[in-house]
Amino acid sequence: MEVTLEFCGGAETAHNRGEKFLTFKSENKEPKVSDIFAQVRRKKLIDDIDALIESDKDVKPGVLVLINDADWELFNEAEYQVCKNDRITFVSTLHGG
Amino acid sequence: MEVTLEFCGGAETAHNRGEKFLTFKSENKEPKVSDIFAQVRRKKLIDDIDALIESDKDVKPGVLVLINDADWELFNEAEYQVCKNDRITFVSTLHGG
Amino acid sequence: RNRPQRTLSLPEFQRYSRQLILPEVGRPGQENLVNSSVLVVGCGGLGCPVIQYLAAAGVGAFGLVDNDVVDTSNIQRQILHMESDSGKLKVLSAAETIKNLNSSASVYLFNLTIDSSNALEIVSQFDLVVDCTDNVATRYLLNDACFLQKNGRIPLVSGAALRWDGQITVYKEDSCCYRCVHPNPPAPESVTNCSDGGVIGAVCGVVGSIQATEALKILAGIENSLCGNMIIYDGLRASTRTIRLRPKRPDCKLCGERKEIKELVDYVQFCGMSANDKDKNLDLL
Amino acid sequence: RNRPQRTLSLPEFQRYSRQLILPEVGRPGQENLVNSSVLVVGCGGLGCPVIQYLAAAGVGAFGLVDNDVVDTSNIQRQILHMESDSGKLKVLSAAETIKNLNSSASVYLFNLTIDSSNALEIVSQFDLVVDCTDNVATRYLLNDACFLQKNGRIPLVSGAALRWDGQITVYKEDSCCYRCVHPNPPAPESVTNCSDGGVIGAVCGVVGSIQATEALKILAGIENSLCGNMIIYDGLRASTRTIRLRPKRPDCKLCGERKEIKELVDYVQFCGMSANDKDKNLDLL
Ligand SMILES: [Zn+2]
Ligand SMILES: [Zn+2]
Repeated sequence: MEVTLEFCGGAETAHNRGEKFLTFKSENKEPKVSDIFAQVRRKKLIDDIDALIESDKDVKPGVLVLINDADWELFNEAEYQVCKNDRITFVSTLHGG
Repeated sequence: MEVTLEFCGGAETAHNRGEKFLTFKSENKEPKVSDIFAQVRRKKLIDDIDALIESDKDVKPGVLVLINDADWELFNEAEYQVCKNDRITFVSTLHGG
Repeated sequence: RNRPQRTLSLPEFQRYSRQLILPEVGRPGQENLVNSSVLVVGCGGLGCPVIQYLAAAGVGAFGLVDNDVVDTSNIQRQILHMESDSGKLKVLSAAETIKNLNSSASVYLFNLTIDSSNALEIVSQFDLVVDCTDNVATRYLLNDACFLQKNGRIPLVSGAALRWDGQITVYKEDSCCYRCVHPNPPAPESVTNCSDGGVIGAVCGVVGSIQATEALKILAGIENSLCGNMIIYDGLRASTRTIRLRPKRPDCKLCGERKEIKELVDYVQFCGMSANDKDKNLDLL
Repeated sequence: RNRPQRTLSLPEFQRYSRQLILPEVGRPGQENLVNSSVLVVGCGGLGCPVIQYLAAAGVGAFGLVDNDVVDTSNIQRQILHMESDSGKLKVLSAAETIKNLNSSASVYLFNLTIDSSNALEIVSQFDLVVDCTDNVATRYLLNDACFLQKNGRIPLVSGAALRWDGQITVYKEDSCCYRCVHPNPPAPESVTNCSDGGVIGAVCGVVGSIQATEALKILAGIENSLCGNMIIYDGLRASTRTIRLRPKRPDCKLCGERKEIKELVDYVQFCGMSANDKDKNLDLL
C-alpha cells in the first residue's frame, strides 16, 4: 500500500530541508501507524527523524500527528490501522507570537 | 447512495435559513451531478433552489460548485459521476470589501 | 517597473531582520520589496490591513484608490481610520498610516472612482493590484484592466468579505481570470453588500492579511502563490480551507483563445449594478 | 464580571451597525461586547491585530500585558506601533491605539512579565484571555491560570506564528486544555522563536484576526467557536485548514480526573526555557 506523509508547521525542516510530502510503499499490507514509524526509521526515509519521532509508538513533545486532518488521539494513536488514501500529517506546534 | 450537499459563502441562506449540510439518498445507484440536481428540484429538497441552481446542468452566476474542495469544472461539471463519500459544495461568491 | 533600483540601507537590515532571515526572502527578496509598487483599490475593510502589512513589510511605493470619506460606521472594521479621522478622505487617512509605519515609502493618492476611463492608465503605473473593493462592477474592471496591459498581465490579488465569510484568490500570468470563474455577472438582486448584510471587522482582517501575504510573495519574487486556488474562511463556524479553481477557460471572452474583449467596457452597464455599495441597482431602460 | 451592565447609546447603534445587523450579534450580542473585558497577553505581532479589531468591535475593557519597549525591528509586523513609537512601552502605544479607535473603552496596563506570582490575580479580572505570547512557558502558565480560576474556567484564545506559519485554537469550558495537547514541554533546542526563525508580519495579521474573531464570538455570547479544533495556516504555500483536536484527556494533570495541578508552578523551570523569546535556554544546574 502506498503511504503519504505530510509535514507542516515547521515539521518540513525534518525532511529534505523543506519537503512537504513523502510517499512510499508500505512493507505491510495492512500497516498500523507504528509499522509506518518503524519502517521510516529502519529505512531512514526521513532525514531528521529524531526531530519528529520518539519511538514506534510516540512522537516528540510539541509534535502532533493528524490522520486526515484529525488528531491521531481520536483514532487510538499508533494503533490506528492505516487505510488507502489516508493522509498522515506531522505538525510542529508553533510558539512564536 | 447517500449524498451530502454543503453550503457556504452565504449559500447557506438557500436552505433552512442557514443549514450548512443536506444529506439524502440518491434515487440513482450511480448518479451524475445532473441527476442530483434534478432530484433536489423535483423533491424540493432545498428551500430556495432558485438561488443556486439554474438547470439540471448549471448553477446561477456567482455560484461555484466544488467536488471535494475542487471546482467542478475540473471534473466535467454536471456530467461528473458522483462517488461514495464525495462532498458536493455550493459556494456563493462574495463581493464585499 | 523601470524605476531606478535602490539597495538596502544599514538601518533597513535591522528593521526588516525578521523577514530578511527567511530563506525565501533574504536580501534579494527585501530589495525587490523596497523597489516595488502596489495599487490598493479600496481603503475600507480589506484595504486597511493590506496597507498596514505591506507598508510595514517595506513595499516602496503605494497607489491608493478611494473616493470616500471616513464615516463613524467604518471604524468598526476599518482599523487604520481613527475616531478623529471622521470626515477625512480615506486616502488621506491611509497615506498618514503608511508614512507613520514607513516614512521612506512613496504614496500616490487617487481620490476618485476607478472606471473604464482611467483604469488602464492608473493600473499601468504599478507592479501589482490588490482588489479591496466592495462591488462586482469594479472587480470585472480590475480584472480586465490588469489583463489588458501593454507590457503584460499585472498580478491581481483579490479578496472579499461579507458577514462572517471571506474569500481570497490570486489572478496572474497563465492562470484563469475573474471572467473564467464568472463568465456572467450575478443577478443584482442576488448580491448582498456589507451595508445590507453586515460584516465582522476581524474577518476583514483575516482576508486582508492573507491578501497582503500573497502580494508580498509576488512582489518579493517568491514563486509560490494562491494562484489557481481560493481560500475560503467561515468565521462563524471557524472553518477554513483552500480549494482548487479551474484553469484558464478556452472560451473566456478576455483571456481565452479568441480574446473578444480588447478594451475596457462599461462595467456598471454590464453588471446592472453600481460601482459602489451604496446605490446598488440601476434602472437600465 | 459583576460590573454594572450598560446599554447601547444611540450613536453606538450607528457606529456598530455593520455588526448589529448580523443575526448572530444583534443588540444582545453588542451589549454583551460593550460590557465585556478581555486580557491581551503580549502586545507584539499577534497582539496588535487582536487589540485593533476588538477595540473597533466595541469590547468594553482591555487589560494589556507586556514588559517590552517598541524596537525598530518590531514595526515590520507589529502594525499599531509606529516609527515614532520607538522606545515607548508597548502597552502605552497599544493603549493609545485603543483610545483612538474607541474612546469609550477602558484600558488597564500591566507593564510586567506575567508569571506564577501574579497570573491568577490578573486573569481573574477579565472575561477572556487572548494568548499572544511568544514563548512556551507563558503558554502553560496562561492555560493553568485560566483553568484554576475560583469562579470557573476562563476562555483562552491561543495563537502562534513563526516564519510563514500560523496556528490558532480555543480552550474553554469542557474542551481539552493546552496540557492535554502538550503533556510534556518540547525540548528547548527544538523550539524556534521569531528572532531566530523570522516571521512574516501579515501572517501575524491572519492569526491575530482569527483570534479576534474567536474572542468576539465568545464575548458576544455566540455558541460557535474553534473550541475542539485548530486552524493551521501556511502562508508560503497558501494552504489553510481546520483540524480536529483530541477531547479532554482523562489523565491530564490539570483538567483530567485526578486534577494533580492545583496551583501555579514554576513554568520556566518546567519548560527549561525563559518566559520571553530573547534568552532562550537556562542552565538548570
Ligand atoms: Zn479568463
Ligand atoms: Zn487538560
